[in-house]
Amino acid sequence: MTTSTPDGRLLRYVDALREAVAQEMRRDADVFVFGLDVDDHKSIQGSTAGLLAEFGAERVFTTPLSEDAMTGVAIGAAMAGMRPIHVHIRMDFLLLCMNQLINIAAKARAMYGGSVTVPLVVRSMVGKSWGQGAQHSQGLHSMFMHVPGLKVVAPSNAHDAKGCMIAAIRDDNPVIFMEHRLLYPTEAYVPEPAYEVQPGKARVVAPGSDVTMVGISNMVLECLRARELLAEVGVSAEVIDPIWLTPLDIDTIAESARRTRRLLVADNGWTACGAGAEIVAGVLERLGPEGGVAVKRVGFAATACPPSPVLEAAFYPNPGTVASAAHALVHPAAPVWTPDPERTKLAHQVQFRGPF
Amino acid sequence: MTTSTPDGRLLRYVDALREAVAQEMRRDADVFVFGLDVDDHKSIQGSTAGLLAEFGAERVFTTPLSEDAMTGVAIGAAMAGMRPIHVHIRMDFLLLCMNQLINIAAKARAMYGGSVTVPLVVRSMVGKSWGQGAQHSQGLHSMFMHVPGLKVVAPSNAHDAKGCMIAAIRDDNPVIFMEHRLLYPTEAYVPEPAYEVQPGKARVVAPGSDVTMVGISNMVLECLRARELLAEVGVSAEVIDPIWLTPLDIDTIAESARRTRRLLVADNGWTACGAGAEIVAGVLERLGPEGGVAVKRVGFAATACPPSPVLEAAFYPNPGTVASAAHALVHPAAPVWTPDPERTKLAHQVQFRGPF
Amino acid sequence: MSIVPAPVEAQTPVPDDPALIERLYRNLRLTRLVEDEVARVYPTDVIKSPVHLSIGQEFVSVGVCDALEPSDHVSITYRGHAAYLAKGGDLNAMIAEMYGKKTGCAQGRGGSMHLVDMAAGVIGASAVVGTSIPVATGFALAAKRKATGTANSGVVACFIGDGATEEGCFAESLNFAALHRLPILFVCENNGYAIHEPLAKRWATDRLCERVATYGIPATRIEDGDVFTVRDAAAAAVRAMRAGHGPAFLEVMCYRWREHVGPSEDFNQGYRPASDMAPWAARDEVARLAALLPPDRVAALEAEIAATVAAAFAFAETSPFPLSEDLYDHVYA
Amino acid sequence: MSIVPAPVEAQTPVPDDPALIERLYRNLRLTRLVEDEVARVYPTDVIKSPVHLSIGQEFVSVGVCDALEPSDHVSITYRGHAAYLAKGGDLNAMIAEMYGKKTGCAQGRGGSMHLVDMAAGVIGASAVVGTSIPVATGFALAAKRKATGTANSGVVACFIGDGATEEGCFAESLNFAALHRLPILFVCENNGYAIHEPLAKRWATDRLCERVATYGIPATRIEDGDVFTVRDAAAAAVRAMRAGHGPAFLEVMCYRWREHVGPSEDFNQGYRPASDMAPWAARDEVARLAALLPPDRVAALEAEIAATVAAAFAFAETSPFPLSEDLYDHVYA
Ligand SMILES: Cc1ncc(C[n+]2csc(CCOP(=O)(O)OP(=O)(O)O)c2C)c(N)n1
Ligand SMILES: Cc1ncc(C[n+]2csc(CCOP(=O)(O)OP(=O)(O)O)c2C)c(N)n1
Ligand SMILES: [Mg+2]
Ligand SMILES: [Mg+2]
Repeated sequence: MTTSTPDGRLLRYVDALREAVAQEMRRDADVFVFGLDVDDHKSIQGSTAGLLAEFGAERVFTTPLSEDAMTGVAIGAAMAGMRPIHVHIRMDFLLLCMNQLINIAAKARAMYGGSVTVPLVVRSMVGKSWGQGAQHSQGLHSMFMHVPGLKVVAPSNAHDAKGCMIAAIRDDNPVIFMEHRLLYPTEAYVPEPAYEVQPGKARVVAPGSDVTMVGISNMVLECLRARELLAEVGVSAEVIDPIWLTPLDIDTIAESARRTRRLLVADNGWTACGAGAEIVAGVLERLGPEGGVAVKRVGFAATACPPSPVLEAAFYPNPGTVASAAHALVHPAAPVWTPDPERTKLAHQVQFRGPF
Repeated sequence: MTTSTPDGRLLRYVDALREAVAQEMRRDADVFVFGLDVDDHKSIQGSTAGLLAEFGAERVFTTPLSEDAMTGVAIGAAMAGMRPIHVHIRMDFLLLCMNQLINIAAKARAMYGGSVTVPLVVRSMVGKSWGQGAQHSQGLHSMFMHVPGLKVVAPSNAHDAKGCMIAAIRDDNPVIFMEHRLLYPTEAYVPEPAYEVQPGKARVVAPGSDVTMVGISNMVLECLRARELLAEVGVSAEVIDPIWLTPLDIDTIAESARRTRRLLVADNGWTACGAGAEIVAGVLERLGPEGGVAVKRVGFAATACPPSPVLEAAFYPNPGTVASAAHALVHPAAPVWTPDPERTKLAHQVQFRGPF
Repeated sequence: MSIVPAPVEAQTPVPDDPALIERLYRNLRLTRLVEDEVARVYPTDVIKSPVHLSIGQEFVSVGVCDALEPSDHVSITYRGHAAYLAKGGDLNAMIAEMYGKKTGCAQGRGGSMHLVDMAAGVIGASAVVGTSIPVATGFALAAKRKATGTANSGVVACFIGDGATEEGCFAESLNFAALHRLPILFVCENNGYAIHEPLAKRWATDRLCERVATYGIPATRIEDGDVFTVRDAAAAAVRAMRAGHGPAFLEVMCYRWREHVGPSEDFNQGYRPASDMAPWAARDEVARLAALLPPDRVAALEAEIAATVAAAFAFAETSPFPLSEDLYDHVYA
Repeated sequence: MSIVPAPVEAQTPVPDDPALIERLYRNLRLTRLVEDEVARVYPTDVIKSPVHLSIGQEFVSVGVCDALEPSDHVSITYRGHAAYLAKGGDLNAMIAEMYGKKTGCAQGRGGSMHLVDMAAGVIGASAVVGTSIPVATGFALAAKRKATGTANSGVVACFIGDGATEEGCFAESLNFAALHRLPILFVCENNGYAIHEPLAKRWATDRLCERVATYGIPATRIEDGDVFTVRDAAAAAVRAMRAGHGPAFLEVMCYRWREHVGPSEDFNQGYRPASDMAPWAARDEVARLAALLPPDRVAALEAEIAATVAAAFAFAETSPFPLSEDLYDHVYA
C-alpha cells in the first residue's frame, strides 16, 4: 500500500519510525534493535524511545564501539533467522562497516547459492547542519546503490518513514535505511495500523509540466519549496520522490521527463557517481536520443562539509539554488535567475503532509 | 607528458609499474612501499620484485593483516612528510579501508584548513577471471570517484601504468590506483626515463565517427577489440581511455560524443552509480538537450561475481557484448546483431602498444 | 616461533574408545583422500578456482567437530575443506561446487573459497580473511537467544587462521562475545604463516592466548598436534558453553604441508625449509590413527571412503553447469 | 567499575620543583578558563558546532604534554581542547575555529571536533572515534624513520577515550606499533563512559592494561587522579621511547564533569549520579595546584591567563567569516 487517505494522525517522522519498529517487534519476536546508544535516555533522538522498556534488554541493546564487528554480528544473526535492526546515529560510521555490508551482506545469498537470507535493516541518519562538519554529515547512499544485493531506501516524510521501515523489516534482504536529521521533526498523516511502502515505486509528489525535479531524502522538501518559487515565475515543476533508491523506479521518472523534457535531480550527497548520475543515465538510456531531455544534477559541493555557517550554507543545495538550476534548464538562454532570498526563506516553511 | 614516441622498450604492464616505483624510490628517500606480501618471493605478481633487495626492509615491508589500521598508518606517515605506497593484492580489500580513506585521507586537507597534505598512493588490483569469485574480483573505483579529495586512476596499458604511477607518487593528494590482473602481462612501448601521465587528460585511443566508446581500465582493450568487430559491419567507433577517473576529462569525451552522437561506456565494475553513469550524466549536462546523444552503459552484471565458468563468462562484458551494444546504439531499429563468437575470440588477440 | 609437535611416543594417552578412534580416523582419512584427489585433478583444470588445501591440518577440524552436534554451527575459512567435511557437509555438493556445477553447494556461485551447507550447520566461508568471525558471533547471539537452557543449546565453532587474529574484527568480536557470554568456540589454526609471511613479521609477540584470556575467555594453546587433545579440549569447552559459560578459545599449532594456494608442495620456493615439516609428517594423525585400528578395519574403511570420494568426483564431473540464464539467481531473496 | 581518585591527603608526594608546579598549573588553569568561557558563551550560539568539554580531565593532557618537546607530536580527539592547549596549540586560532572564522586553525573548515596545529605538533582530531589511532601510529613510523638516535628523536602521544579502545583499529595499531617498536605513547583517558554508556555495557572485563601488555607494550594504569603521577609516568615512557624501546601505554582514570556534548552538567538525566563526581571535584587538580603556589603568584597568573583568554575570544569575535567563494579551498593540494 503506497497511498493512504489522510485519516491517519499527524505524526512526526521520528515517531513514525519508532512506531513502525515497535509494531514489528510486537508482531515478530525475531526482530531486535541494537547499536550504539539505542538504549540510553536520548534514544537516538527519540527514534528508539520506549523500546527498551517494552521489549527488554535482550531485544534492545547498545554495543561496544565496534561498528565493523557489530555489522557482522547483525549479518550472522540474520542468517541464523533473526531480523536485526542495526542503528547508527550518523551515516558516516557506515564507512567502518563497508566490508561486512558489501563483501558479506550484499553477496551472501548469491555467493551461497540461495541457501541463506540476510533480513537485516541498517538504520543511519544524515547529520546535516549546525556545524556537524566533514565526518558527521555525509549521505553515502550512492555507494550502496552501486552494490547488487543491497536495497536502499530514503524516506522523505513520516508516512513513508513508517511504511518503508515496516517493508524493510519484512524484507528478506539487507536494507540500508537512510534517515535525515532535519526530517525528524517534520509531520505527516500516518495511519496507525501497520502498512508497507513497498520497494520499487516512486511517487509523483506534485505535478508539473515544465521540468521534472527528483529529490532524494530531505531534498524532496527542498524541491517542493523550489517548486513554489518557480511557480511565481511561471515555471511548472513536477516533483518526484523515488523513496526507494534500490530498486529504483526509473519508469516513473522517465515517464515524467519524457513529458517535461527537463530533468533535475537534487541529491542529498555528492554528485559524482551519485544517485543523480544514475537517474540521469537510467532515464536517458530509457528514452533514447529522441527524448532530447535537458539534465542537471545538484547536490553537495565537491568538498568536505565545512562547519562554518557561511561555508555550510554554500555547501548544501537549498530551495533557491534548486529553483535557479531548474529555471536555467527551462530557460537556457535567459540570464541566471536567483529567487529573492526573503522568499526562499519563506519557502522553508513548506511541509508535505500527504495525502500519499 | 602524455604522448611519447614509440622509442621506448616494449615492456609489460607489471614491469612498468615496478620500474616506476623503483625510479621514484631512487629519486626520493621518502617514498616507501608496504602492504601484505609486497616483500615475499611472489612480490604481488612481480610488481614489487627487486624492491626489497634494492631498498631494504625499512622501505619495503609486509604488514599484519590489518588493512584498516595500515591505511591509517599510511595516512599518518604521509601527513608527516613521507610518501607511502600502500599495496593491496585485491581491490576488494579496500572495503576494509573505507573509513580511513574517505573519512580521513580524502578530507584531511580540507578539514584541517589546508595545513596538511596526504601524498599517499593506494595500489590495488582487480582480480578478474579464473574463479576468483564474489570477493576477489570487484572494481570499486566509482565509490572513490564519489568522494571529493581523492584522485582515482586506472591505467589500461604499460605506458600509462608507468606514467600514472610516477604522477601518483609525486601528487600531493591521496590517489587510488586501480590495476587489473589481466593487464599485467600486456606490453606497450615504455620510455625508460621517468615521465608523468598527468591527472585530468583522457586519450583518444582510436578514432571513429559513428559511436564513442569509453573504456575503463582493461575495458579499453575490450573496446578496441569491439571496434574491430564493428568495423567489419561498417560501424566506425572512436575509443577513449579516460586514464584518470578523478579528475575526469569530460571535455574530451563530450567533444567526441558531440560528433558521433552516440556514447557507450564500458566499465570494469557495476553500472549503478558507476563511472559510466557519471560519464553519461557529465557529457549530457555539458552538451545540453540539443546534443541528442544516444547513451548506453555496459559493465559487470548486477550480481556477485560467480566463479563457475559459464556464469563468469556471462557476468563480464566482452568484445562481443560491447560491439553488440554499440551496434544497437548506431542502428536502433535494426535487429540485434551479435558478432560471430569465433571472430570475437580472435579479437582477444588485439593489443594496444602505442604510440601514446 | 617455529613449533614442533610432540613426538609420537610422547603424546597424550590414546583414549580407550575404539568407536571414537574410528570416527576420528574416518573423518581424517576422508578429508585427506578428498584433498589428495583435488590435488591430483587440479592440473587438468577441471577446478577453475583457487584451492587452499588443509592437508596436514585436518586434525584440528576433525577434533573440534567431533565435539559438536548436528544442530550446532561451524564457520569455516577458504581453507575449509576439512571443517566442512568434519561437520558433515555434503561431499558431492562440495566437489561439484569446486567444479563450478549447478549441483554444487552454492550452485557454482561460491567456488572452493565459499563452501556452505546450511543443512549440516556449515554457515559459509569468506575469502576476505577475518570477516567470518563477527558473522559467526552473530550466529552465536542467535543461538543464545534461542537457547533452551538445556544441554542441547546450540553452540558455534568459528575456525580462523593465525593471520585472521590480526584483523580488528577479531578483537571486537572477542569483546562482544565475552560481554554477552555467547556460546562460541573460536579455534585458531596457527600454522605459522599467512601466505608466505611468518608470524615474526606479523605478530609483536606470541602471547595470543594470554591476550584472549584478558577478555575473560578461557584460552588454551595446543602444541602437541594430537587430535585427541584437540577433541578433549573442544568437548570441555562445548560442555561449558552449553552450560552458559560463554565463549572459549583454542589456539592449535599446526603446519601447512602444501603451498598456500594450489595443489603442490612449495619447499623449493625458499621461504621455509622442508625440515620444518618433517616432525609434523612424522606424527601425521592420519597415519597414526590408522595404526591404532585393526588393519582389516582400516582396509574396509579405505575401500568405503575411496568409493565415496570417487563417486563424488564422478558426480561433479557429470553434473551440469549452470546456464547463463541463471546469472541473476539469488541476487535478492 | 566506578573509579574513585586518591583523596588529596593520600596522593603521591608533590615534587619539590616550583617551576614545574607553576607550568602545570598554568596549563591546567588556562584550559579550565577557556572551557568555562566556552560554556558561558555557548548558549548565545556564537559557536555553531558541537563542543565536547574536558573539564575535570585536564590533568591527563597537561601531565602527558609536559613530558613532550615542541618537536614531538600529539594526536587528539574531538574532546581535545586540553591536549591542544597543553601541547602549545594556538589559542586564538582554536577559539576562532570554534566560531567558524577564517582565522581559525582550520579556517572554519574543522570546527571544535577537528582542531589542528601542525606548527605546534598537534596533528589533528577525528570525529569518528578511534580513527586517529592508526594515523598517529603512522606519524610514529615517520618519526622512527627519521630518528636521529639521539635523545631528541621524535615521539608521538596519542590521546584516546575508553570507547576508542573497542574499535578494531586500536588492536591493529598496538600490534603494528609493538612489532616495529614505534615511538608512540598511547594515552587512554578512561572516564568510564562513552556518551551515556558505562564501561559495564561495553567491556567484557577491565583488564585493558593487561591486554595491552601482551603485545610487549609496557602498560600502566593511573588511578589517583594526580597530575604529577601522570607527568612522571609519561616522562619515563618518553625517555624509554627516545632510547628506542618502542611504544608504551597509559590508562588514566578520570571523570567527565559535564555532559558528553554541550556546556552543561547532566546529573539530572539519570544515567549517572552526581555523587560519582564528588570525589573528583574534591581533588580537582586545578584547585590543588593553585594551593601549592604562592597566592600572589596565583593571582598574577590568573590575571594574565584571563587576559589571554579574553583576547582570544575577542579575536574570534572580531575575525571575519570565510567567504562562500572559499568553499572549494584545500580540496586538493
Ligand atoms: C582481508 C584480507 N587480506 C588479505 C588477504 C589475502 N590473503 C589470503 S589468505 C591470507 C593469509 C591468511 O593467513 P591465515 O589467517 O593464517 O590462514 P591460513 O591461510 O594460514 O590458513 C591472506 C593474507 C585476504 N584474502 N583478505
Ligand atoms: C566510530 C564512531 N562511533 C560512534 C560515534 C558516536 N560517538 C561520539 S563520541 C562517542 C563516545 C566515545 O567515548 P570515549 O572514547 O570513551 O571518549 P569520551 O567521549 O568519553 O571522551 C561516541 C560513541 C562516533 N563519533 N564514531
Ligand atoms: Mg596461517
Ligand atoms: Mg569515555
